[in-house]
Amino acid sequence: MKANQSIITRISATISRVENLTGLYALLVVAVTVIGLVTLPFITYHDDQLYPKTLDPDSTLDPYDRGGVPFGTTLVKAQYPENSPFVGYVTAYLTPLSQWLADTTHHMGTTIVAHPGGIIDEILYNTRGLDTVVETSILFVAFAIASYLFRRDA
Amino acid sequence: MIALYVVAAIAVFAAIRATVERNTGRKLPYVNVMNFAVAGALVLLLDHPLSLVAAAAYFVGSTLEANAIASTYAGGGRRE
Amino acid sequence: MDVAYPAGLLVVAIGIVIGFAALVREKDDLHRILLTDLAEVLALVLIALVATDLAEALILPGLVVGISELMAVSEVYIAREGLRAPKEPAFRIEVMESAPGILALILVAYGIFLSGFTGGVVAAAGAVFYFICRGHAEQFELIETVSGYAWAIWIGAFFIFMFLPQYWFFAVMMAGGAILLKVMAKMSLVGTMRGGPDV
Amino acid sequence: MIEYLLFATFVGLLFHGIHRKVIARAQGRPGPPIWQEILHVLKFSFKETWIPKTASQTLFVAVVFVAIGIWGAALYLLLSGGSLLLLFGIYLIHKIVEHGMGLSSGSPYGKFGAIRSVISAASELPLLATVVAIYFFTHSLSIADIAAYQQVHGPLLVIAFPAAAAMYLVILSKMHYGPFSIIEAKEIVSGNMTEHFGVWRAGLEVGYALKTYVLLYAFVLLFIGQLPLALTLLLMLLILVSLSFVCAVTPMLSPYDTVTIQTLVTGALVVYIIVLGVVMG
Amino acid sequence: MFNLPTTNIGGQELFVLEFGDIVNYFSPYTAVLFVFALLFTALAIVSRPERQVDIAFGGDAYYAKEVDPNLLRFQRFMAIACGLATLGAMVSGDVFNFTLFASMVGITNIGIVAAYRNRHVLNAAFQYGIVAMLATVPLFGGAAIVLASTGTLSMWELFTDGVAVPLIAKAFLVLGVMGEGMAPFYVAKAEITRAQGAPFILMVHVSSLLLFLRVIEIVISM
Amino acid sequence: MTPEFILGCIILIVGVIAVGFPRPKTYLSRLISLEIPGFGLLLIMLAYDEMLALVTFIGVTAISTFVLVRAIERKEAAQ
Amino acid sequence: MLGEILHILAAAIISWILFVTVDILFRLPEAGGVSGASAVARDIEAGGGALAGGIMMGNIVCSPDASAGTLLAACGVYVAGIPGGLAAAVLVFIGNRICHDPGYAGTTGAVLATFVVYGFTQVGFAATDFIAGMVIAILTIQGLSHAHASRLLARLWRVRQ
Amino acid sequence: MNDLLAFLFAAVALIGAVSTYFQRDRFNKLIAVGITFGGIVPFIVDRGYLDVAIITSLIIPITTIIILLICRREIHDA
Repeated sequence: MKANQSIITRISATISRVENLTGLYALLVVAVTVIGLVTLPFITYHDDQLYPKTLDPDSTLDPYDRGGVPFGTTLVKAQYPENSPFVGYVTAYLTPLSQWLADTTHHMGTTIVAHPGGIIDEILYNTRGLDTVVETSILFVAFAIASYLFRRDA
Repeated sequence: MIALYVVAAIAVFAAIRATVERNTGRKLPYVNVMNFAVAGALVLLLDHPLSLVAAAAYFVGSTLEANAIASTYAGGGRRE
Repeated sequence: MDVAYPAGLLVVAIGIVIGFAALVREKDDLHRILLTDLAEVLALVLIALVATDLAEALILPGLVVGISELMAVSEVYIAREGLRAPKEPAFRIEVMESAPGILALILVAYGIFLSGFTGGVVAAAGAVFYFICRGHAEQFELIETVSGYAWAIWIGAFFIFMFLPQYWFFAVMMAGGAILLKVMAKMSLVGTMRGGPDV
Repeated sequence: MIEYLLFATFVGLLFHGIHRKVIARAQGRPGPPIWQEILHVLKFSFKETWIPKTASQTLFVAVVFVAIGIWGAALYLLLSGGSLLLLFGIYLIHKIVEHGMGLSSGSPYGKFGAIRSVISAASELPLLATVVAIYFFTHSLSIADIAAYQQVHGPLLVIAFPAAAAMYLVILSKMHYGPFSIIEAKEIVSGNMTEHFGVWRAGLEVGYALKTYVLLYAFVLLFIGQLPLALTLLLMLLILVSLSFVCAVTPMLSPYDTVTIQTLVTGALVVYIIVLGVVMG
Repeated sequence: MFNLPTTNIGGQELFVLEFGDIVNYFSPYTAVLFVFALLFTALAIVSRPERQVDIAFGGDAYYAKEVDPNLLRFQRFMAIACGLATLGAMVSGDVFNFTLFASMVGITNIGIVAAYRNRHVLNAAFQYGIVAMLATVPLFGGAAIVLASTGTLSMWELFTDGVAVPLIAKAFLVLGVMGEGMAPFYVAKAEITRAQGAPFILMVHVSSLLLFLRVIEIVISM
Repeated sequence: MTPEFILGCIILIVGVIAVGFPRPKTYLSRLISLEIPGFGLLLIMLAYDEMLALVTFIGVTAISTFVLVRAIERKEAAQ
Repeated sequence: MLGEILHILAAAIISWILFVTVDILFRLPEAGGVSGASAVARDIEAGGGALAGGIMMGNIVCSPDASAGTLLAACGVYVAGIPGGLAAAVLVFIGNRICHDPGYAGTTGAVLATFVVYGFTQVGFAATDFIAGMVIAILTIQGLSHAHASRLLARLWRVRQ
Repeated sequence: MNDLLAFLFAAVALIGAVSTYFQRDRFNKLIAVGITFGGIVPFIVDRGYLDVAIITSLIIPITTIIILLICRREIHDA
């Protein structure tokens, strides 16, 4: 690069190289974050959250015990409960196997809730199901790319 | 619960020794001591039959890790 | 909570500044891939700080998105550099003969029990480990077909939830099973991709 | 509506002619007559037309209709006082037309034109900054609301001068023969329009004429206010002539320099907006 | 019950589509963007790619490249996926859902160009992919800050006056979309454009521009 | 502010530094260092009792490590 | 307080004797079960230790042996009495298989230790004493001085031969 | 878990994390990662999530073994 080039030409030379792209983007993110650091004290945690957590260490479903009656109404603080008429049903439901686990063991809450049913499934499949649609599609697409490249080159 | 404090202190001691030691082969026994201590601590922290499984899983897992590191450090199994 | 959230944000912000500053200085492409993996972690911390069930439901898709993008980008990298699998004899240590069978069995069985995203990933970790250590018979088409059907089943489950909510129980089972299959099948492909196409 | 569309097309083509004439005079050449562009369109409409064999045929034809369609819609939008954001959107979609035009032909020149069009996509950024700056003052993006605001507070040209300057730059970067028109630079023949001839070219010229009319009209509407038609046309002509002078006396920039300049302008505007935000609370 | 709080930006809502907590909607603005996305997706489905003409330097020769049917099928699949993702992002009424669609656009964009064998194009696709992955940090991070500081992700709530969204969250969202769609960083895209397959390559631009337009609307409305 | 949270934050920062500026600067040392911020995230998730996310994260880390190993292995074989 | 410490020390000595005996009976110092064990032995020898002792220490590092059996059996007895100890033996057996260890030192050690620990719990010891004691015992072998520990083990190994 | 215990295990985890950064040898780095995890497991168990502790302590070694695939010992860095 010649010394007598104007600043504009020099910037142009930098941005015209694809290899510098990542660096430029990272620089931008750093700049925004540094500015964001200034505003950080003004960000407060909103106390009235959706799907809040309640922990009950004595429950066998800990940390996912959200109460409720199976096949009955369960209070789930969704954004639009009226759009999901059966909200809370999945949360309260335990399969026979997980019911048995819950009756016999303690400290297996995560396993029990991950088995079909439970609050996370409620959110992932029912109230925010569209997120999961998109997410599985992303997985689908990404692996389509990877396996196409893999099989073509191999 | 003096046992728990003893075990935790030994874990810290072993971790420090393992960090200070420079030779990889001699590091591993220290790490082994730490694994023993942590596995014991898991059971002492929570008195429940599943803790035994957790301790065993942790111990077997970390032993496996040490085994793999040592074997790779030795240059793999095939060359002997 | 009042203190923890700003403190956490501060930590993440410092992390972003450090991590991305490293990225600005980095010129090697493979190093850049490694640093993007770090960036994923920082994004997840930001979500985790919200600390509700919703946050957790957002982390699960975020995680899977991260790994799939990583997969695609690293494959593009390999294709661009024209890299080949190393020729020298595969690396062996003793535990690679003994451990995979038992560990993969435990993990896959546990993963199937868990179902859903978590189960899929746990089972896939077991399957990947098994494939790495043991080699494999190539069943690419079969695995892909399975995961394709799983995807379709999950979409079906979604529509049941949205339009026929009274059959929610059926939909939960469908969705849990389908996502398990889908995630596990896709991820285990990663394990089979180590050797050549028909090792 | 149809008659207004025809009128706008006619005026736009006439503006193109005037633009060429002014540039020529500024450079000491006689230049073509000002109705030359209208004649061009008529001539192209009756020439033999076909689609190149290498082209992606559907896309090749579709972009022409899209070009006319979006700018017709933009004109309707301006007249009906819709959302300014939509105008911005249409402006961005014009970019797609440019890309599609160059890429679909398969010609290397068209492709170069398209690539340059992609590079110069930063030209949209000043418009975005303009939109945001206007929103700061009017708290609405409906064009009718903005016009009403100016009735009360006076023209935005005075109040938000940097935004007006940015918008001016945007229009400049869409003018033919200007410092930013790298897409149709002569070293790549006609850039992305190289392979479009005959009726297709005529259609594109119509679309472009509408574009020029809409952009100038939008400038007047956004920064000066709702005026009688004759006065509006006069102001548009004045702006056009000033643009022509700029085009006549500046050399064409190298592709990446255009990006840099447009980005810098946007950056300056962003700083302006932030300062505005701080000052106005 | 669903009334769009801010009508002076995107207009009145026309049609609402409810998926549980995620309430998608069409306003004049998003409807227009939706139609555009639909139009170009349809174009990607129906049109065959062009055959690029290359000039051999040093002689007067030129030759037209043939279209590889495998490549064509793969690119078309990716372009359709990209179109669907764009459609979803245009009408999404939920911030996190929008960011997910945005990252899907990013990854399908990589896919459209990654299939091409040219090393320069692959390099551009790779750099683009890295940026798209980095962009998930501000994207998801922005959505997470929105959620933590307002307690909701639904745009219907966020667009009301009473809800104050932190500036950093907005900046992060814009930054994230810029990274996924590459909106002003067109350097990588210029290289990508060299690949064959105009209707599909065009999808890359359509998606990123529309995404950018949408995020601007969201950020201004919030 | 539970002990887990504080420890997680510290480990996260240490890990980010370790990955950002690894010593020695090789692919391998960076890959190994990547585990450390992962542990930081693990602890933060633990502090908020997000156990399903934690398990999923650990599983994904194993798989993504393999994806990276695959690329590094080929890159080193090519050199 | 003081009594508990004494108990722990006593338990440490008992478990030390137990696991060293079982390991030596099962010929652990003879050869490295896996290549990693030999590598550890080599490094310990280079650091001034004896080879046979080093091999045994390497084997302890690389696979659950009698010491691990003792620890887990004590844990098992602590949480669930005799059945717990036997369950620990099963877990150690699985661990041995995972770690490519053909021997049965760990399993045998676990079964033996179950009964020893259970026996001592009947006379006033707590199972926790044995957990801490076992950790102290392993510390003396693996964690204080490799050179001395390996020489000691090598001497014991010569006695066995 | 009281403060003293938390401090002790946190010390283990921190020693591991910091030494991962400062160790130069690849194997020593991996060992340090193992130490870090050793400091973290007690926290998981203390909160009562035993199933999570089991599954993580099985997967972490798998990750290490996967990394070991590219850790062949070369002659020059013995």
